[in-house]
Amino acid sequence: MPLKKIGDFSISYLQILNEKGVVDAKLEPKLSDDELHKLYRTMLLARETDARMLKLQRQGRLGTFGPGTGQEAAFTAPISAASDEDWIVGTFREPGARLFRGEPLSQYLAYFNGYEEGNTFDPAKRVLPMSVIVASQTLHAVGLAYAMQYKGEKDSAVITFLGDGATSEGDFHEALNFASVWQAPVVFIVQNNQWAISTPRKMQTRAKTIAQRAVAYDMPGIQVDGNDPLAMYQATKEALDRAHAGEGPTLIEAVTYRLMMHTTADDPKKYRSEDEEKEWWKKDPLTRFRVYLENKGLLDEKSHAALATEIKAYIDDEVKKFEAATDWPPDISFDHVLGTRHPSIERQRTAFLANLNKEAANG
Amino acid sequence: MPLKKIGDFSISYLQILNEKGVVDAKLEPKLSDDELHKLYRTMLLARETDARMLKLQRQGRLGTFGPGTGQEAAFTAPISAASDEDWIVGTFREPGARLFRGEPLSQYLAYFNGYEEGNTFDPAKRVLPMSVIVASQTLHAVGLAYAMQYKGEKDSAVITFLGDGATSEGDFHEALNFASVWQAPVVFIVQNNQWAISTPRKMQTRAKTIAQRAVAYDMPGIQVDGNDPLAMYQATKEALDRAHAGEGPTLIEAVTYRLMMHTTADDPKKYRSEDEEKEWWKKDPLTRFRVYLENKGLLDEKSHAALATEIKAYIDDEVKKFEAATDWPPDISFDHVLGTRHPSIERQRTAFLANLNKEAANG
Amino acid sequence: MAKLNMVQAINLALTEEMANDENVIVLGEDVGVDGGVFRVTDGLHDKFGEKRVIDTPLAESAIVGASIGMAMAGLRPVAEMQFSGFSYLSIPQLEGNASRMRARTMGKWTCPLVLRMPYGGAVRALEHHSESREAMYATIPGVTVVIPSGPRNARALMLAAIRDPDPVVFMEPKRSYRAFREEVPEEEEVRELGKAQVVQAGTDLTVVAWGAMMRPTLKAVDLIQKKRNITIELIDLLTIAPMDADTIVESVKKTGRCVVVQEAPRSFGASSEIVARINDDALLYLEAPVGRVTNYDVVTPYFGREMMYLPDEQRIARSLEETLDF
Amino acid sequence: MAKLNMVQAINLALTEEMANDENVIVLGEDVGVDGGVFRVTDGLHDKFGEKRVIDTPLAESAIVGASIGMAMAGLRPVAEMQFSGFSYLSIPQLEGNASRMRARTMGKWTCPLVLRMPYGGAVRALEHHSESREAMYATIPGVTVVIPSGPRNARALMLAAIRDPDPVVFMEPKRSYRAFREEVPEEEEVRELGKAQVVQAGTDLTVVAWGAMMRPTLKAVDLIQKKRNITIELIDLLTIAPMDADTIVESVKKTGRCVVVQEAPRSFGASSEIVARINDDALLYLEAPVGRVTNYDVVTPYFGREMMYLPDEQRIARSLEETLDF
Ligand SMILES: Cc1ncc(C[n+]2csc(CCOP(=O)(O)OP(=O)(O)O)c2C)c(N)n1
Ligand SMILES: Cc1ncc(C[n+]2csc(CCOP(=O)(O)OP(=O)(O)O)c2C)c(N)n1
Ligand SMILES: [Mg+2]
Ligand SMILES: [Mg+2]
Repeated sequence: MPLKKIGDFSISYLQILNEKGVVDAKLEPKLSDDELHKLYRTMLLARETDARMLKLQRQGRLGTFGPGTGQEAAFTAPISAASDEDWIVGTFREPGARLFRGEPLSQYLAYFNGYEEGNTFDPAKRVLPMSVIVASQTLHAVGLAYAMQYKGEKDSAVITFLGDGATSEGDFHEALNFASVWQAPVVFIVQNNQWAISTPRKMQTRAKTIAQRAVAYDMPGIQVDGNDPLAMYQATKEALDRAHAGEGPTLIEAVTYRLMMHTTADDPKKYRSEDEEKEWWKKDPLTRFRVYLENKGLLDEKSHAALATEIKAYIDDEVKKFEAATDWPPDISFDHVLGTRHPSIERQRTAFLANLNKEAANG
Repeated sequence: MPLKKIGDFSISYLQILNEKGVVDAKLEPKLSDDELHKLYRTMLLARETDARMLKLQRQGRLGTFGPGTGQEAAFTAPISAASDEDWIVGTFREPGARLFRGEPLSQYLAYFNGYEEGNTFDPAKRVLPMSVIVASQTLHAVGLAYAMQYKGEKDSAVITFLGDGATSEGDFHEALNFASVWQAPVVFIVQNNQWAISTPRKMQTRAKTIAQRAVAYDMPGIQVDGNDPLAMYQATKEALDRAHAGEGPTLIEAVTYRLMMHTTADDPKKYRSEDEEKEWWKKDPLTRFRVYLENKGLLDEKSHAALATEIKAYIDDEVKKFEAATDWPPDISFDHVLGTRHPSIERQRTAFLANLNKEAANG
Repeated sequence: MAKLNMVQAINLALTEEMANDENVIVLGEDVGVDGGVFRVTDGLHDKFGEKRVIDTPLAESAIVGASIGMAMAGLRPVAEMQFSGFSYLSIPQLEGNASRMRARTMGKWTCPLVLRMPYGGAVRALEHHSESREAMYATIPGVTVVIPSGPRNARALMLAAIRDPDPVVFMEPKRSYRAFREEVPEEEEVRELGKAQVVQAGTDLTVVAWGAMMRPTLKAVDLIQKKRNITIELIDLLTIAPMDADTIVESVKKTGRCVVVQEAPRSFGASSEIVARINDDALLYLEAPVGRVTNYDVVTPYFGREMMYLPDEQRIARSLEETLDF
Repeated sequence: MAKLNMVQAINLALTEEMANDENVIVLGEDVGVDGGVFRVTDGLHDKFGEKRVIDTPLAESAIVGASIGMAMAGLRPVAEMQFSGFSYLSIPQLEGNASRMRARTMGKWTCPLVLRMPYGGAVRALEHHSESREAMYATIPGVTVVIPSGPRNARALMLAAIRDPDPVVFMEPKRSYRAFREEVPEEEEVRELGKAQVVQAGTDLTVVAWGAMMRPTLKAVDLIQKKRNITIELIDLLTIAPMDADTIVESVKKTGRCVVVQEAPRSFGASSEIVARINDDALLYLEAPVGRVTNYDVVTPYFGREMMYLPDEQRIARSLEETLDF
């Protein structure tokens, strides 16, 4: 009679393109030149978007937002591995994921300037509106994935993003468990950027990796260099292939770093050292990806300058569009409480508008 | 550059006393005769309590309750491994755990007959009141354990019970994670009795074991034959020793079976076969423990009969006490809303009592 | 026409609408093989299969969170909370996501889901199985809170709830599940949400109740009408939020007197909201303070004492008389 | 005496009581090293160490669930919810366990914990950061819901909350965190929970407000008093539940007119409860319907539009005049 081993598990780590831009040829994914270019462009666009938004915010022309700088590979490359049939369910820190799918930057800006108009990206693009309650969106992803299974949309899986902090919420556990029980086509991508506001990763969980959470649900799990776009692409691709084949969910831990503040309301100097930040700048996903593309002959000084110019022009344009928008009907909230209008709420609208008129009359 | 293994984990299973009552001498814990006797007595008392309560319930003399029959080893043996300094935080399906600590059966009955008086067991006994919201109590256990650490009560750990169904709740995940991060002295004991009402264990989670949840938190985890009192004793003892030594929490999965209905409001025939029940009766923890004690010369036909008589007399007495109680002041709920009485609520008490008087006057 | 109890009537509505619309999915704890702990979903698993009638793991937030994802993908999930006392685990998903999806996206995304839950007391159950907390849900804009009072309106409201384009919290008075039967028409009957029902017209007093309180209220109304030879207008609220106060206000303008019967604790309940609406729109018509028969501001007692705390026919009748005599 | 803003005043109370009583523990997301996202707990980590000022993992249910265990073991946890919009994740623990521990065990066990949370609008923040849902908490018997309106009462109420033997939900109007300073006495000042405060006496009208609404209300009251040469009795509710309606009722009996100002949506809020209490105990004294200045029954708009929805000085002033002229 026994004390016997009944289960063995292991967790692996994947890196394909290292900090210096050197690629592991055996593992290198086969992306077309166009695909590589779109991926790099979107990552750069996300980076430049952060920079511009920070400026706008500091000038009082934009509300609070949370920059994604440093995480561009982790949240953009997964989308480059997906098809348009796959869904994206994320938070407010994955600009690259949304922009990759064609969300107009002007809308993204409107959102962070306090307008619901910024959350109206075409549902046909299969990107859910941004979610603020951490981890809650991971359950939406599971329900969505169930619906895809139910409707027989075999080519449609769901990619959902969350942060290292969000992994501590009960909702994340429930999402992993439901996805596993239902064998739902979901790819959970944890953006482990080492910080949840001021709380370091090691205080979120004592486990060495977040990827090993997968063991609890007999689910494939892997830790990936989240600053390596090729590894992120490859890990997501494999997970999506399994999901499409009916083989259920996967957990991917992307090890990355939030290079800037949590949001513009935050000051990281309160809780972390600039040395730490400097170390991570050396692992910048854009730098290594640029080296890779240059080595492949897909980019050089000149074409990079052209790309930067093109992106700047796009951002300029979208900022103009965003700032030129004036059609913000005040009573719009009354339109969207319920689809079926209720007389009592409609009367409140009338009172609301009358009040506005009186205030306008009083100056 | 690598796809490299970065973590290896395994889960073990422990059984010491098998279904036939044969013990593994190498693993046999050193319990004194008195300890063994108290453990067996409490398990038998729990079993007989269920039988009596079922009768009372069917006669309309008791409200709904959930029998623990079949799980006596899983919820009693852990307490026999604890000292009086250790806390118990459980649900409503561990009569043996409470009775072991001396909770009067009459109180237990009052609880299931709809009186708060049944939940007033002496706090000095370190048994928290019964908890109904599944998994929520596991967080109380963690907070309690933190308080023990904080107060420097090194000999005090917390044993918390939950069911296989409860493992699906977010609260359980949060409790495991907090316990791990705080290295809190908690022993989580999952009573995996194969069913959560009508939902079988395999539909709660797809993982082969519940014990492997521990991997997610770098926490020791073990699967134990929950119908084996010696294994349950031993696994809990080791976990408590670690907890007392400041080495943090442990997860124990007790593989057992709910031999009766979920509660007296439930009919298992709707969802499971009698064959399955029969198979598990063969693994009855009481039967094998009796064989073990007989083999050790600690019990024989005659002394067992005496024990049964003593237990019956105790139950008879306590049922009488329970049924003789008449002091149920109607307005007691007004006493215990808040410690500081509020005039508006006190006026409601007056109105409440006036109403009762009017109804009494009207017959 | 068949005589059904409320459990059967809700079961009928679910069966009908699942047959009508393959996007309707039922999910929850023990709703499948077992047919629900109250048997409300009995037979659906056999009829529609495990893909449409899902026995979920034990996790209320996940049940509603996943339902939101399903709803956003075009399905019509009907999720069961086994008891309203455990439904609060799903409030973060309901308040934080379901109720806002339409407002958040200016209607680009919606969340048509029904959250069914048995609620209320008088069934001799353990702690957490007896509360009446409809007001908690009613504080959330973007959610419609519905409480049927009998088999017929339960069936008709459930059909409306499933077809509603937004989240509906459908609270079922479990005390009334099997308490009585009613004729339920065989043909489809749908009752518009957001509307109260004048159950009987009257001129001397307005009485408002809902859910399990309708039965004792009806009896008290009968008693006092006969005793005093008057007519009482009885209103069944049916939708708690958004509340159809107009029907109440119109009635009070006619009768000048009103009593509200509420199973929930006295403070911060729907009866307070009704008084506020009468204050807003019909104060000058009042000939007496609005009478309120309610539970008390105590933690719901265990079942040994609960019946003393719940409004009953006698207490309601006394309140009607007090308000009439004021 | 020092001039402090509300953030500093609450920080002072926490510092004082942590020094007084080593059972007081502060925990929550980012409350330690960072001192909280609003800096309310700034400096405590340095002063009292990481065992007493705990940066927890990101999990609201766990923060409150663990606090319950601590409280049952004799500690006095003061838990922070980073924003009230995320506090609903802890309602199951609060409603299901903390609020009931005393009733569940007839006082053998109690749960003395404080649940601090910034709430309310007008800070130009993302979704979920602007709601005013005190009524949701007020529906839970066994919980005291407190809302300070200024630095001085914030400090005095916080001391009372920590010493209270039961769970207190302490909602901090974040709009008022740094809006103004007040003299806060150096010596200990404790303000009894469950009591409203008559901020200024008056005979012509009763006005009730709380939290961030006190400032615009005070201005409107000043304006109308001067304009009309009348006196207005202004009441700061301070405790939402259990509500001190007596103070309001006494005032209304004197003035015959009342206006309530509420930041929350119109329906199912504390203003409805106040009207209900006036109905119960002072209806005959009313010379006009109780005026209610509130937000609307809509999903809280993003910050681009929110200011139009919140009651402001002008709207309040108009309502005072309407009620006076009725
Ligand atoms: C349920 C919930 N609690 C608290 C917050 C406030 N909050 C916003 S972001 C954040 C930290 C999130 O950390 P992480 O998940 O690591 O994501 P990151 O910000 O690093 O992208 C917190 C606490 C929230 N949005 N939701
Ligand atoms: C949060 C919550 N949801 C639902 C219930 C209703 N309920 C009571 S026991 C139970 C099943 C529990 O199963 P398990 O955890 O395996 O414990 P067991 O009953 O087998 O002892 C359910 C669903 C509850 N008590 N709490
Ligand atoms: Mg992070
Ligand atoms: Mg079980």
